[in-house]
Amino acid sequence: MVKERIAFPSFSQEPIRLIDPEGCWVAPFSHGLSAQELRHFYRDMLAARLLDEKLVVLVRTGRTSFIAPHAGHEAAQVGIAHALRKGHDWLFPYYRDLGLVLAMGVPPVEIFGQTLGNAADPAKGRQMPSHPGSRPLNIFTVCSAIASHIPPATGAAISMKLRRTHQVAVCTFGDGATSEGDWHAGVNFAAVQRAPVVFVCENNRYAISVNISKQTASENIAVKAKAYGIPGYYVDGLDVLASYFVVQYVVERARAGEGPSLVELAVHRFGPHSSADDDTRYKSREELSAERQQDPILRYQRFLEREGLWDAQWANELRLEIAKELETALQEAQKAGEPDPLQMFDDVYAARPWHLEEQRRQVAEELEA
Amino acid sequence: MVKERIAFPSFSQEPIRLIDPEGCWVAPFSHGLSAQELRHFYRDMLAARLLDEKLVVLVRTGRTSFIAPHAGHEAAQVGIAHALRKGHDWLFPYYRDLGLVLAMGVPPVEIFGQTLGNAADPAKGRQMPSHPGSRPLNIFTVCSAIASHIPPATGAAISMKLRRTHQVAVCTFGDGATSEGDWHAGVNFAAVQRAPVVFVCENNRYAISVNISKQTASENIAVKAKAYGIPGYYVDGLDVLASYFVVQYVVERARAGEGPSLVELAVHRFGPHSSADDDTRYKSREELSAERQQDPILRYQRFLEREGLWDAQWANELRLEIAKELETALQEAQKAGEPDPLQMFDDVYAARPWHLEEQRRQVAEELEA
Amino acid sequence: MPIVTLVQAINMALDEELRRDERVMILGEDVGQRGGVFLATEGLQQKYGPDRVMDTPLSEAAILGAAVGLAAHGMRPVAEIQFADYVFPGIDQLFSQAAKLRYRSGGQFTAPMVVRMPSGGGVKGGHHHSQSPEAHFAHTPGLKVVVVSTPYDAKGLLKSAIRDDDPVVFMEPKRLYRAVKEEVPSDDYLIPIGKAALRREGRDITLVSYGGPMVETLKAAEEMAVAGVEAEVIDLRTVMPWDKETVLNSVAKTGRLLVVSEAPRTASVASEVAATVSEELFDQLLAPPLRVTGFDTPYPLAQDKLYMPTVTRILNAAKRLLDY
Amino acid sequence: MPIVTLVQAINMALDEELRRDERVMILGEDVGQRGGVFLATEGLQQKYGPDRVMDTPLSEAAILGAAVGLAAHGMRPVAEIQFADYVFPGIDQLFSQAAKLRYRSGGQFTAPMVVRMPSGGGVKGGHHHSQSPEAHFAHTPGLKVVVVSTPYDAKGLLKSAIRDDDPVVFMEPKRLYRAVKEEVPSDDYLIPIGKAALRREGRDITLVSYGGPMVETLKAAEEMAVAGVEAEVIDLRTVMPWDKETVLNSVAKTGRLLVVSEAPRTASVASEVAATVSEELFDQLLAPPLRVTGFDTPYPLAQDKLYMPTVTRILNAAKRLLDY
Ligand SMILES: Cc1ncc(C[n+]2csc(CCOP(=O)(O)OP(=O)(O)O)c2C)c(N)n1
Ligand SMILES: Cc1ncc(C[n+]2csc(CCOP(=O)(O)OP(=O)(O)O)c2C)c(N)n1
Ligand SMILES: [Mg+2]
Ligand SMILES: [Mg+2]
Repeated sequence: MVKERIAFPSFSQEPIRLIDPEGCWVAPFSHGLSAQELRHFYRDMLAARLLDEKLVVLVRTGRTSFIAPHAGHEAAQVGIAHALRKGHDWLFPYYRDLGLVLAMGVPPVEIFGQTLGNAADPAKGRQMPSHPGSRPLNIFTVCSAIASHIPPATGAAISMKLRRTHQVAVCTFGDGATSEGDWHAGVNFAAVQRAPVVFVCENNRYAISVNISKQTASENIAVKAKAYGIPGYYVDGLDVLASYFVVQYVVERARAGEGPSLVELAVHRFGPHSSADDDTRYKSREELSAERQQDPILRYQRFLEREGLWDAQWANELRLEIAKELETALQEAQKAGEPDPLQMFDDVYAARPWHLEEQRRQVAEELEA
Repeated sequence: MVKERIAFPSFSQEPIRLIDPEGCWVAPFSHGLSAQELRHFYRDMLAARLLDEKLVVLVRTGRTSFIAPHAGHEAAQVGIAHALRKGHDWLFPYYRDLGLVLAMGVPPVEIFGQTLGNAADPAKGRQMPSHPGSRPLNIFTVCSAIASHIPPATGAAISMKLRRTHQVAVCTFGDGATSEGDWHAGVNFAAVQRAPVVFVCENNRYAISVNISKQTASENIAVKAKAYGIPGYYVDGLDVLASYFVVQYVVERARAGEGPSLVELAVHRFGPHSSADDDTRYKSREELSAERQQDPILRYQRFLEREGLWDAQWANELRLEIAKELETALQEAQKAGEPDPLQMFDDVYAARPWHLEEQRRQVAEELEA
Repeated sequence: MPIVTLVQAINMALDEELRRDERVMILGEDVGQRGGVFLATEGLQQKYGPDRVMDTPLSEAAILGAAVGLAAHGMRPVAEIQFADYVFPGIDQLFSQAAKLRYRSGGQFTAPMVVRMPSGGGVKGGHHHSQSPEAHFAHTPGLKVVVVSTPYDAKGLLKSAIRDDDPVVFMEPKRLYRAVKEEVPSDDYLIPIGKAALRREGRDITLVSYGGPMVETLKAAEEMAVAGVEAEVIDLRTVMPWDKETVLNSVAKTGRLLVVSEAPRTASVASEVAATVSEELFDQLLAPPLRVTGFDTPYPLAQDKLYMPTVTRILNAAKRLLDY
Repeated sequence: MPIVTLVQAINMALDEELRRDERVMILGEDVGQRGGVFLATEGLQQKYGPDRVMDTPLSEAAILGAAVGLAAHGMRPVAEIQFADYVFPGIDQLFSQAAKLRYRSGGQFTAPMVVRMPSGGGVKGGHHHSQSPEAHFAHTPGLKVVVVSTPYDAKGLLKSAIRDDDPVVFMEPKRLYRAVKEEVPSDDYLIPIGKAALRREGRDITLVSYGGPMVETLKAAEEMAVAGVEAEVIDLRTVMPWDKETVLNSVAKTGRLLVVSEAPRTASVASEVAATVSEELFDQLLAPPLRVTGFDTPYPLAQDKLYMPTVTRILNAAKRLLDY
């Protein structure tokens, strides 16, 4: 396939872009993707957007307590998802990646279960919403502590290398995460070991309220790769195919034993940082509306139009189909009910030591009383 | 002065070198230093070497428990010391910097007091040898935890900037230190704040036994500056004048409000990591003897010879003079005696809370019994 | 006198100290324009500028370590850690640098800094927005540790912390931020670090707590009063150094001690208070000192309310003590 | 049966486990060619290659975090932290990742890893080569914590730790590394995590200790025996979960408890044991449970010997208990 042969330039001044804002294919090679494949990208982006909207409603209507909206990140997230071998490669996502994990194949009922923190959550309601994970899909359960998953991604990749599993670990994070010491430690070790791991920054230029100018003085995120002797790619993350092709390129590079890469996908965060945030305190309406005009889904729609693959009726039906699918999953998740309160004492260790037995017994008695 | 006007290239492929191994001045500018100044560099390097030798003897003869030898680092350390405004600028050194702190003006008796951990130690014998510090000289007391002094150096520099004190903070560390998360966090924050701090790596290519190839995959240390949007200078740290001129250049750049820099001074570590180490386990005799042939003091001697400033008798007298000075200081330090055991309970807080009073009373009673 | 919430009292204290002493400054994630995620620093950057109320990169090591350097160089930094749970990526700066700087330098250098952090559970935060890590700090010589529970105290103690010559970890139970309002003088007053507050007098049993669970402890005491049992309630306020004298005086009177804390039980501040009291008042105890604490599990989202000491749990333990 | 030191026993255990299970690997600073700064991993890289005995960059977060990922992916990593004092720059990987991975994923992912670290004082190491941070680990749900004191135990417990399905912090008192030699079988044996060892039987007083101060505790017991007092001596070996049953059984018999540990006193493992015993055996105690611990100061170089529990200090406290 064509895409396997394309080499992308590292450390470019301008972001790598394959589709321009008008939807024109601007790359010097042909994408080589089938109509079905191209439509699949659209479907996944649309599903990500609809999921986001639905989650926002769940918060507004008091059915869950928290959400970290990913609108604006869809092209990046769907591009990443398509670049992995699902269920084979490992994903180390962060809390803004619900669009990504959906595209990876996590069943919506699990996403809603996690969001509701109820018995439909495979993780037993232990964490806040936006913290998915899936053992069958090799999606390492999200941890709130920013950048704390970077060294584990490196470790998993070292294991892949030592055991020759031909897997790749893909690890995502925001621009703010790059300031953490653990980020540095993890990327550096991966580079020394030439471990098959790809670090992908979803750079929305804000860490909650902190603009990237106060986060780092480097010209961009990709250039930070120079500190580790690995390639860094600066990519337009509003372009789903650029995101896809570049991530796929470095994933296969890693799989071939050529070591880690850093990819920066420049995106926008259309919503507030989270449902607990008020972005009007630090982002001007002008900035926000300028960003929203660069909707990654709209850009891709224009591309499909130019490719002759767009059809309003198809899109509408798709929208309805996804909406229904999500609604069915939500209904199902809502039926699950509260997790057993005594599960509080499970999974601390493989088996409960005496002190947890005692503490559990106390609560069991209280609940009976 | 000439030296103020020289701009050095950042991110050079080859190390910046002003004096070549044969002692020839190879720079395209004249150094503009007086005979006295040039001889001062020699004196300080020689003193550093003699101090090192003396400390090694103290360990061998059981008079102290530990030492981290700095032989091979003298040119780098003396270069740094001469680039600072002593007593005005702040130094954040690490444990291999006894040659540096000596050149900064820390009285040898204090160095020996700290080495013996006795009452001659201004820090009351609280830490292992090789952990100097001096309030009057603004030398931040060394902390064993590698790279933990990087963020504090950044903080002090931010204070200097906010209060317009026209000071600069110079922070030194080894190549291994650059892998720590705190190193990254501290350098990044300094760069964002454009704080007047200079980060200087004494790169001897080993962290105890770990060769730099297992430490980082970056082409050198200086290039890591790119991750922070600050200049990085790759310098021959066996060349005292290159070390001096480059560090001075970036110190004055920082003082002028142009922000931090990273300087890599490439050196050798002639001895084992510490008196507790056995470097034959990981360094071949060939490597070691090849390194020792590149003695920074000898190179500078050749330079002085070419400048017509070398005189064997002068050098001999100097050596005797320094040796005597050190011996006198050692004698004096040895006289100081053990610190008061009850000082164990001082300086935990500004005043002793009840629990430390109780614990102190207990020990006082034991000591009386 | 303004009637304010705990988080507003924090804001008042910061505002006043920034005004009073130009060495005082604030640094942390989102403390500037955003005013902090809980609005503790709201309006302060607008008033004092971005140099004195400084947004930092996302790195707790940078925040805490820079605070050490700022303090050593003569400033009075107040560092904010966005949630107590996130202190750990930077904790070596507290443990190796801040806590030991005075000691290792023989008193030559010091780190008079405050580290503010919202702590504790009860806000559906899951295990990274609910922890109570005070035991880690209390176990580390060189740090002082304050945990507030009322707006009035919060202001007076934060001012004391800022003027203290040692590093002070200042914990603010986030579930109390807006839970109550009370009168807080708008002028300068200090509450000493290391002094407990007697919240209620009683002769039958001593309840010692601090921070978030003060609410449940006081409620339990009221319920006990209805049943004719007079509990003495002590709010430690400072857990390092904790006010042993006040606690011992009370237990010497009541003969019964119950310590209430929402941190995990093992090797906790509650363990310390219980162990010390049995050591020193053995003969005067009518029953064994008991503890009601958080459980030795990570903090679970789904059991957010069940994890923390409930009024029932406190009453049950008190009953055990009274029936002993 | 070979007669070996504690550090050699560690080396034997590692060697055997590397041989037994190819998922086992070692990573840390200087563990390779150098064989570790204490030679605990001597010869292992030569034998198993640099992939299975891996030198890492100088970053505890990289070591501990990579271990989490290695373990989650199916390896059995044994991470070495060069000195316990240096765990703090990487401790968030233990606290946020390793300790909580099983919990936060609802059991989907786990981190079966061992974190070895030389701990404790007595080697003129000053405050960064002498600390005993076990309370921090014991206070963190999800971690198991072992502190060894004999070569035989060290081998059997390390093997158990490597085969354990949970993260185990494995502390090795460095002053005991070469202090004693004993017979250690060269074949496979396991000592269960969570079980204390009765080092000496007695009926007059129970001495509970672990790690380094086991030496002084046993010496004190011998001196007491000379004076006709029979002390029962328990070596906890595991401090999380600690063996409450063995301790309670002993104190029920003797009525007197002295806990000895060299870690700082406040909110320590010693506090936990003392608090629990008074809680559970109040009526059977003849005297208050006492603690002999390290002081609440950073570890001082000059007072290296004075800081730790001395035989005299143990005897004084025992006397207080016996005379009570
Ligand atoms: C260690 C740590 N510190 C602080 C926080 C609080 N926090 C949550 S999200 C966030 C900003 C992250 O920004 P970025 O990495 O750019 O990701 P984005 O949310 O923009 O996608 C912060 C500070 C945290 N979760 N973990
Ligand atoms: C946080 C921390 N981890 C580990 C150590 C143990 N240690 C002491 S020196 C050293 C190597 C440092 O190497 P480098 O930074 O290159 O400095 P050099 O000794 O070569 O001058 C190590 C690992 C430490 N002191 N601190
Ligand atoms: Mg961001
Ligand atoms: Mg080095």
